[in-house]
Amino acid sequence: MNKYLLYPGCSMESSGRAYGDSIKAIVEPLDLDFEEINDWNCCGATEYLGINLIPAYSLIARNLALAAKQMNPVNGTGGTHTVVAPCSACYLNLAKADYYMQERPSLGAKVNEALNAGGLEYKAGTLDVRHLIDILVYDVGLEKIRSKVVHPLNGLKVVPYMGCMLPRPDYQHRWTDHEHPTELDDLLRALGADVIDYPLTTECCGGHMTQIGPETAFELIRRLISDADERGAHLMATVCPMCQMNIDAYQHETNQFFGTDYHMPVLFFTQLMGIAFGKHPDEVGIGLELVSARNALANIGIEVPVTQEPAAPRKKDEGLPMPRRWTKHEGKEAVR
Amino acid sequence: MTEQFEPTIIGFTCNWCSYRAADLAGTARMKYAPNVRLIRMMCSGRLDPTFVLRALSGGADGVMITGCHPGECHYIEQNYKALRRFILLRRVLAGLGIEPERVKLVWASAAEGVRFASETTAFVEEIRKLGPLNWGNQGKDERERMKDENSSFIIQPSSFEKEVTL
Amino acid sequence: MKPKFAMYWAASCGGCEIAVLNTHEKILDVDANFEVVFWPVAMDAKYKDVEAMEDGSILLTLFNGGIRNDENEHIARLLRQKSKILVSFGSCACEGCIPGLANLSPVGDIVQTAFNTITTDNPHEIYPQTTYDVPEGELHIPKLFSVLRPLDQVVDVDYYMPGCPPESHQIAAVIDLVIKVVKGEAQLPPKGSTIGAGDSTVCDECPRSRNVKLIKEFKRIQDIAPMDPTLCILEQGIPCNGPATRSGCNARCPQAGTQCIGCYGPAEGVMDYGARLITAFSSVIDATTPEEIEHILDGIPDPTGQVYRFNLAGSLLKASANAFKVKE
Amino acid sequence: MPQMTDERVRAGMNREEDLSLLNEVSMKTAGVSHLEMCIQCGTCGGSCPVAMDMEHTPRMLFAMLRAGMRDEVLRSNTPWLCVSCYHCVVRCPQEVHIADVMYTLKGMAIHAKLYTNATAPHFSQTFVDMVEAYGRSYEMGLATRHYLRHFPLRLPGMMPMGFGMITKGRMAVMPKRIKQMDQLTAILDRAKQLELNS
Amino acid sequence: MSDTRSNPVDKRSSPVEKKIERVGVYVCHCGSNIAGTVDVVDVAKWAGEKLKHQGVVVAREYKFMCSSLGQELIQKDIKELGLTRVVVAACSPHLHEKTFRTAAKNAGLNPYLVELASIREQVSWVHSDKTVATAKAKAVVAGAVSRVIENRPLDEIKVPINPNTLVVGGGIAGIQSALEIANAGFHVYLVEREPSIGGHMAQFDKTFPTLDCSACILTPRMVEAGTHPNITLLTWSDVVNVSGYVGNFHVTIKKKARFVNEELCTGCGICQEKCPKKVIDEVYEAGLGYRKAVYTPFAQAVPNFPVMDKENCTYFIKGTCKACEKFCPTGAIDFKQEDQLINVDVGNIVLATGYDLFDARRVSNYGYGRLPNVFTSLEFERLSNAAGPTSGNIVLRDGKTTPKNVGIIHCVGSRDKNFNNYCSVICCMQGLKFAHLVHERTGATVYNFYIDMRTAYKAYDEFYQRVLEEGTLFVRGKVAEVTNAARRESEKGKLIIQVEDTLAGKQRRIPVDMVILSSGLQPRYDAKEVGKMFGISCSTDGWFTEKHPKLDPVATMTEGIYIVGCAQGPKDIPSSVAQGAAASARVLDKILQKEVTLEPIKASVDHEKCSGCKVCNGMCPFNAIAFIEDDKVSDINPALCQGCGTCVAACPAGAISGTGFSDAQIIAQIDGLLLRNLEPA
Repeated sequence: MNKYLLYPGCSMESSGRAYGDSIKAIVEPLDLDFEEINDWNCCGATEYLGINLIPAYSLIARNLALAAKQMNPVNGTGGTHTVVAPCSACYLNLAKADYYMQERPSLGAKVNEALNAGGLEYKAGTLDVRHLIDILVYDVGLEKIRSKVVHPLNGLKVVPYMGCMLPRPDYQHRWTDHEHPTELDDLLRALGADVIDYPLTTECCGGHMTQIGPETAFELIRRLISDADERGAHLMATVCPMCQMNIDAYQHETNQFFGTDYHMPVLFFTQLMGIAFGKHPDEVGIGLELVSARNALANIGIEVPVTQEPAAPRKKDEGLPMPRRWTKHEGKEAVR
Repeated sequence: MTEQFEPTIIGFTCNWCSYRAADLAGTARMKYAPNVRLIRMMCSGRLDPTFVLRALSGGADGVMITGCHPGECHYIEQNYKALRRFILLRRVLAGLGIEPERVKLVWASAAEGVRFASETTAFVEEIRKLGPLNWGNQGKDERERMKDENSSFIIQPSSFEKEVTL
Repeated sequence: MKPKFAMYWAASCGGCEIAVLNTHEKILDVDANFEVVFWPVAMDAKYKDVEAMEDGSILLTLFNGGIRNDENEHIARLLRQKSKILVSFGSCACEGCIPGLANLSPVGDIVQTAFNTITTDNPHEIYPQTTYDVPEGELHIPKLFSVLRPLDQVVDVDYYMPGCPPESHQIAAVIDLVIKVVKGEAQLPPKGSTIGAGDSTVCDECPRSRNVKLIKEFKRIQDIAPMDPTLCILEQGIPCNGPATRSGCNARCPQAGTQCIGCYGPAEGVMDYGARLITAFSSVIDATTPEEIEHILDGIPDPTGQVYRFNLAGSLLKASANAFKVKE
Repeated sequence: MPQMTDERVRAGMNREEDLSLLNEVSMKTAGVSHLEMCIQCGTCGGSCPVAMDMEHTPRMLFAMLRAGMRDEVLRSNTPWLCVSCYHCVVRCPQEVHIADVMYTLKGMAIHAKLYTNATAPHFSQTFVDMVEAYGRSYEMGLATRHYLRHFPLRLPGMMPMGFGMITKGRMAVMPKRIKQMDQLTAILDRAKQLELNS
Repeated sequence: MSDTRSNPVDKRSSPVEKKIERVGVYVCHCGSNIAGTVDVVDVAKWAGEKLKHQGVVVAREYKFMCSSLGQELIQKDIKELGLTRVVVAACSPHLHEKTFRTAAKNAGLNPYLVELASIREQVSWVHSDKTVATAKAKAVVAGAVSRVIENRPLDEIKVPINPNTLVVGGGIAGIQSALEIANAGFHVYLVEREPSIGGHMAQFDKTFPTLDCSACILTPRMVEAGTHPNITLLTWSDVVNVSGYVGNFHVTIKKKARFVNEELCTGCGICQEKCPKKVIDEVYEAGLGYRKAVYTPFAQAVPNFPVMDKENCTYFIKGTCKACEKFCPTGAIDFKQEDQLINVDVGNIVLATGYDLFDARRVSNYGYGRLPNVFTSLEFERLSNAAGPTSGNIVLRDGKTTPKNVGIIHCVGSRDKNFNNYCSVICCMQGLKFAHLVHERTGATVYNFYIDMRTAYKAYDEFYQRVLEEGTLFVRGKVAEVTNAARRESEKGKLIIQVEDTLAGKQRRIPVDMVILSSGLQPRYDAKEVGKMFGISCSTDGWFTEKHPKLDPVATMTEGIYIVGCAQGPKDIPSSVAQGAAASARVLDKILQKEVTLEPIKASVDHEKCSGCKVCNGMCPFNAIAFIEDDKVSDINPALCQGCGTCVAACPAGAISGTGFSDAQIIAQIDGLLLRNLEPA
C-alpha cells in the first residue's frame, strides 16, 4: 500500500467533481492509500498572490503545516511525507510556497510568524509536494497501470493536454521536459489510446481570464480546440480542473464568439483510466461534461491501431535522417 | 558601549585567485571593510589549521580563507583538500566553544574583485555581530574579576599566557 | 656525595610513578647513584624541607602532572628554583593529558559535578572551602585554577619526556643517560629537547601497511569485526591518532590491535597537535561536496576530544571558551 | 493643462525618474526575483500567450521599471492579463521570476489604486473575500457577485452553462466552510500585519 | 634503546638562538596613490621605532620606490648598511616583486630575501579613512617584517628541455601549431582522435567574413602537416597517460586498430565502395549523411587510409562478409589488427582539443529533433557544402524542397543560464554567413533573430552591412518558440517562429519553411578528464584555464603545457590560428633556451621525521610525491613539485617543509599582522 496525503482542492467537490469521482475509482485497483489533509483550506488559486504576498503564502502554508503535523509519526498518523495534489494550480501553489520559503528565508520566517498566530509552524522542505500524475507514472509505474487495463482504449484518438502550471516552473525537476513533457502521453498510451502529438500540450487554457477578460480567454481556448480538431482528435485528456472547466464550460461561448462550431469533449485522464480499468462510465463521472463525450467514447474498440513500418534505406530523393529525440536522462556522451 | 566594535581578521588568500581578486578590487578602487589583513599563500591547500589556531589565539576575531572555486584550482584539486580541512577544523573549534562562523571559506576567482570586496565586508559584519573573541585576553579579564570574589576557592592562574615561539 | 634526585606529582593519576617502578631493578641504579631527597609517593618529606634547600641543589627533578591548583604551582616554582635539571615528565606535565580535558568545562561545573550529582551523597550540599576554622586552628586546602596548565606554561622546563605514562624502557634509557652524564661519560642533550621518545610519529614504528586508499566512512572499532591485523587502522576507517603522534612507544596500541590515541603528543617541531590530526583525517576523506564531507565527518562524534585527547591544555587555544568563563 | 509643459510628463512618464522602483518590486517579490538581471531579450514577450492584449510586453514593463516609470507601470494592464502559465519563467535566460513579479505589480497597483480596469482586481478581491469567509472557494457566490458587477450583459448568454453546471452537480449552491475558521483568520490577520510592516 | 633519539632543537621553551637580521623598510608614496590615503611618513617612522628590536635598522619613505632612484636607494642601503632583509611597502607583489628582487640581486642580496607589503591594492585604494588606512598599513608592514626575517636565500632551479613537442588535436589550431614548430626544425607528434586531421573546419563550406572556401584553404595545410618530415602524424589515436614535467614529459598514446594496414593501403577507396553497411555519420556529416562501416570521413582526408568501424562492421558483428578484404587490391585489410601503445618523450605539450557543438535538442521549445525542418548550424554547414549529402543544395529534410523562407536563430544554448551562460562568440557571424548562403543559393527570404549583434573584429561589421544590403530581415529578440501549431491559414504547414520583436514592442509569429539554430560551442565532453590527465584546470564553464586571461592566454598553470583554439574558449578561425602560432612561439622559446628556470617554491621531506604514514602521497595531483619502499619514507621530486604547499600543510608529523612559504614565515606573518612583534612597552 502506497500512502499519500491528499490535498483535493476546492474544485474537486464542485466544478471538477468528475475528477474527484474518477480518482476514487482508480485508487483501489492501483493499491493507493490517499489520506485527506484534515480541514485543509483553499490554496488561493492565482488570485490571492496578486493582492498581497505574506497572507497569500500563509494561506497556502497552513495546508503544509497541517499536512506536516498529520504525517508526523509521533502525534500524527505518519507513514508518508508526500502530499499529492490532483489540481495543477493547487500543486503549483503548494510546491512554490515550499520552495520560496527556502529560497528566501526571510519570507519563510514571516510566514511562520503568521502560522504561529494559529498555533502552527512549517519547516520548508519537510514535505514532498507532487501532482497525481507524477505519482501514477513514477511511483505506481506504467507497467502496473498497463496490467490493470481490461478495456484498452484502442482507436480512441486523444490529445494529451498537460496545461501550463503542472510542468512549469518545475523547481523540483520532476518532469521530462517543461515544454513537451511526455508523462501524460505515456500514460494514455499505456491505456491503449491512440495518442496524438499535440504541440500545444503545455499551452495555457486562459486560467482566470474566462472571468475577467473573456475575449482573451476565448482566443486561448480556440487555439487549443482548433488544433486538437485539426489533428483529428476525438477528445482531449486533461490533468487539471481549471483546464477542464475552461475548455468544457466555455466552449459554447467561444464558438459563439468566433462563429465556429467546434465540438471537442475534454475529460480528465483519470476518467479514461477508469474506463480502461473497466469501471462503469457513471462511476467515473462521464456525463458531467457539458460538451458530451458520448460520440467520442463510442469509438473505443472500433479502429485497429496502425503500427509503424521500419525505415527503408535512403533513395535518391528520400529525406534526411532526423536526430534522436532528447531525453533528460541522456548522458553527455550523447552530445556528439 | 558607544564605539562600535572593530574586529581584527586575518585572511588567507590563494596567490592565483583571491589574492588577484583583492588586487582587482584595488585596481577598481572598490571600498570594503578595512578589518581584514591578508596573507598570501600559493594555494588554499597550503592552509594549515595551525595558522587559523595561531591567529585566533593571537588576537584575531575571525579568519577568512579564500580559494579558487571548486573545479578551478590552479593546482587542479587542492582547494577540495582545503575544504575538507576547513570543515573538520570548524567542528573542532565548535567543540572549543568558538562559533564556527568565525572561520569562513570563500571561493573567489581572480576576476571576482566585486565578490572579494563584498564577501569581505559581509564577513566583517558577521564578526562584528559575534563580538570580540578576545582569546589572548580571556584569562586576564577573568583575573581582574576574580580579585573581587573572595568566597570562591577558584582562582585564575597568574601567568596564563606564556609566549610560544616557533 | 651523591647527586640529589626528586620526583613530584601534581595533577596526575600516579601512573607515571608506576611506570618508574616498572623499570624493575633499574630503580636500584637510581638509588645507587642518587640521593633521593623528595618523592612524596615513595618517601616522607615536608615542603619546608625542600624550601630549606639551597637553590639548584637538586640535580634532577622529574615533575609529573599538570598545574591545576595553587599548591601545584607553588611546588612547581619551588622545584624549579631548587633543581638544576627540571624534566617535564609524562603527558600531564608536558601537555595536560586527560586532566587537561577539564579545560573544556568551566571549573564551577566540574566542582558541581563532583559534589552534587545523583551518584554523590551530599545531602547538605557541602562544598570545600579554601579556609576553614576548626578548634585546632585554620585549615587550608589549595585553590583551583580555572584551567589546567602544563608545566612549561608556569615555569621554565629543561627537558620533556612524553607519554601516558612514558614507556618504562624509555625511562630506563634516560636514567642510564643521566648516570653516564653524572659519571662524565656522556653529554646532556641541548636544553628544551624531548627525551625518551623519537622525532617521528607512531607510523614510523607501526608494522601495518597503508595503500593510500581514501575512505567514505569513519567507524568505531567495535563496528569492525574482525579488523585486518596487517592493514593501516586509519585506512580501515578508524580515526587513529598514530600519524600525528610522536614515536617512541613502539606503536604499542596499533600492535595490540587498537588505534593510537595520541598519548605521546605531537612530533618534533609541531606547534599544535590537533591541527596535525585535522589535516591527517581530512586527507583520507573521499568526498568533494560539503554535504558529503560533513556526512563522513559525522563518523567522528567528538572531533575536539578526538584530536585533543591528551593535548588540549598544551594546544594553541589551551582551553574552551567556556572554561575561561567562571560560573557565578 | 499646466503639467503638460513638462517634457517628461508629455512623454508619458513620471515627472521624476523613480530609481527605487526596481529594487522595491524586487524586494516585494516572492523568492529571488533576479529582476536586475534582465537583458531585454524579449523571450518573455515572445512566449506570452496573451501578448496580443497587453499594453506592454513584460520585457517593456521591465525596461519601464528600470526607467523608474512608476505610474505608467502600475497602470499597465499587463500584470492583470498574466495567466501564470510560466512559459516566460522557464525560458528566461536570466532566471527572472517573471510571473511572481507580475503578482507583485498587481498588489502594488491595488495598493496605489492605479489600475485602469477594475474587473480583474475586483475578481481577485471577491475570490479572496470568499476564501477569507469560508476557507474554501465558493464558485456560485463568486460567479454571481462577479458577473452581476462586471458582465451583467453576458449573464443571459451564460445561463445555459450555469444551469448545466448546477444540474450536473458541478456547482454547489451553498458554500463549504472549513472547521477551524478562527485559526485561519488569526493566521491571515497576523500575515496582513506583517505585510504592512514590511 | 636504539629508538631513544634525543634531538637538538625544540620549539617549546628554549630561547631559539636567532641571528638578528638587518632589515630595511621602504614605504612608497606611489605619487598620491598611497600617500593620499596612508600617512607614509608616519608608517616609516613607526616601523623604524616599533620594529627596531626585530632588526629594522632603516625605514625610509620615497615618492616612487619602483623608479630607478628608488631602487638605487635600496641598493645603496644594502651595501652601506649591510642589510640582510628588505621590505618594500608599495603595490601588489604581482606587479613589482620581480623589480625589487632583481634590484636586490644586483646589489648582492639574494632576491628571495625581499618581501613586498601591499599597501596600495590592499590599503590605500580600498579604504578612504586615512587613520584607519594608516593603521592597517602599519600592520601589513609589521607582518612583512616578521615574515622576511624568516625568509631563506633560495636558488632558482634549472631543468633541461627535450626538443620534441606533442600537439593534441588536429584541427586548424593544432595543425598551425604543429607546422610552426616543425618548420623551425623541431620534431612534433600530432595526435588526432578522429581518422583524419582537419577538425570542425573541414566540415564547413565557407568561412566568414571573406567567404573563402574552407576546404580550399585548409586542405593544403592538412597535406603539409601530413607529409612534413618533422611531423609524426598519429590519427585515430588517443593520449592515455602523461607523466613528467616541463622539458621531460613522458606520454603514452593509444593508436587504435584501424584494421587497415597503413603500409599496404594506397587509399584507392575500393573497400568503401564495396562495403555493404551504411551508417549515419554522426561526426563528420553531423548526423545528416551516411558513411560505410569502413570509411575515410571525407575525400581530402589526411591520412587517406580508411578506418574500420568495429561496432558497425558486419564481419565483427556476425562473423561473415569481409567484402572489403575480398576486393582490396593490396591486401591491406587486417581484421586481426590490435590497439597499439606508443611511448614518446617530449619537452612541451600543446592542447588543441577543440569544442563540441551545443546539443540543440536540449532547447525543446525550438523543436530540434521533433520538428524535421529545424536544423543545427553544423547540419547546415553540411547541407550547404558542395561535398555534403545534398551536394550543396539547401533543401528541407525531405531532401528535395527548397525553402522559401528561412529563420536563423542566434544564441541557441548560449547566454542562457538554463544552458551555457557565456557568449559563444562565433554564432552572430555564423548566422550572417548562413543568411548570405541561403540568400545566394535559394533566393529565400531570410530572417535573423538575435539578442545583440556582435560583429567585432576586422571586416566583420562590413559583412553585417553586406548581409543587410542583401535584404536579410533582422528581428531583435530571443526566439520564444518554434512550433508547427498553426493559428491561421497562412501558418498551416509551416514552422512558426514566435518572438517578441523588441524594437517594435510586439509579439510576432513568422511562418518559415526552415529554421537554422546557431548553436553555441561548449567544452569537449571529456575536457575535465583530459585536463586532469595533463594536470591543467578547467573554468566553471569547462574550458581549459589559461595562466593569465590577458597577459598569458596560451600558457597554463602547468609549465610546458599550452592551450590553443577553442579548447581555451569559444573563438573563430583567425583567433584559433593566431593562438596556435602563439603557443608555438612559446614552445620554440623554451626549446631554444635548452633549459627552463623554475621558481624555487618547492616542498621537501625531512626523512628523519617522516614516519612513512603516506598521508601526503594522496595529496599531490602532479605525482611529485613517491614512497621509497627501502627507507619507508616519502620523497618529493622537486622537478615535479609545483609548490602549492598542500602536502606541507597535510603532513601529520610536520616532516614536510616548503620553501618560500614556510610555516615559520606564515606564522611570523600572522604574529606580525596581529602586532604581536612590537617593541615591548
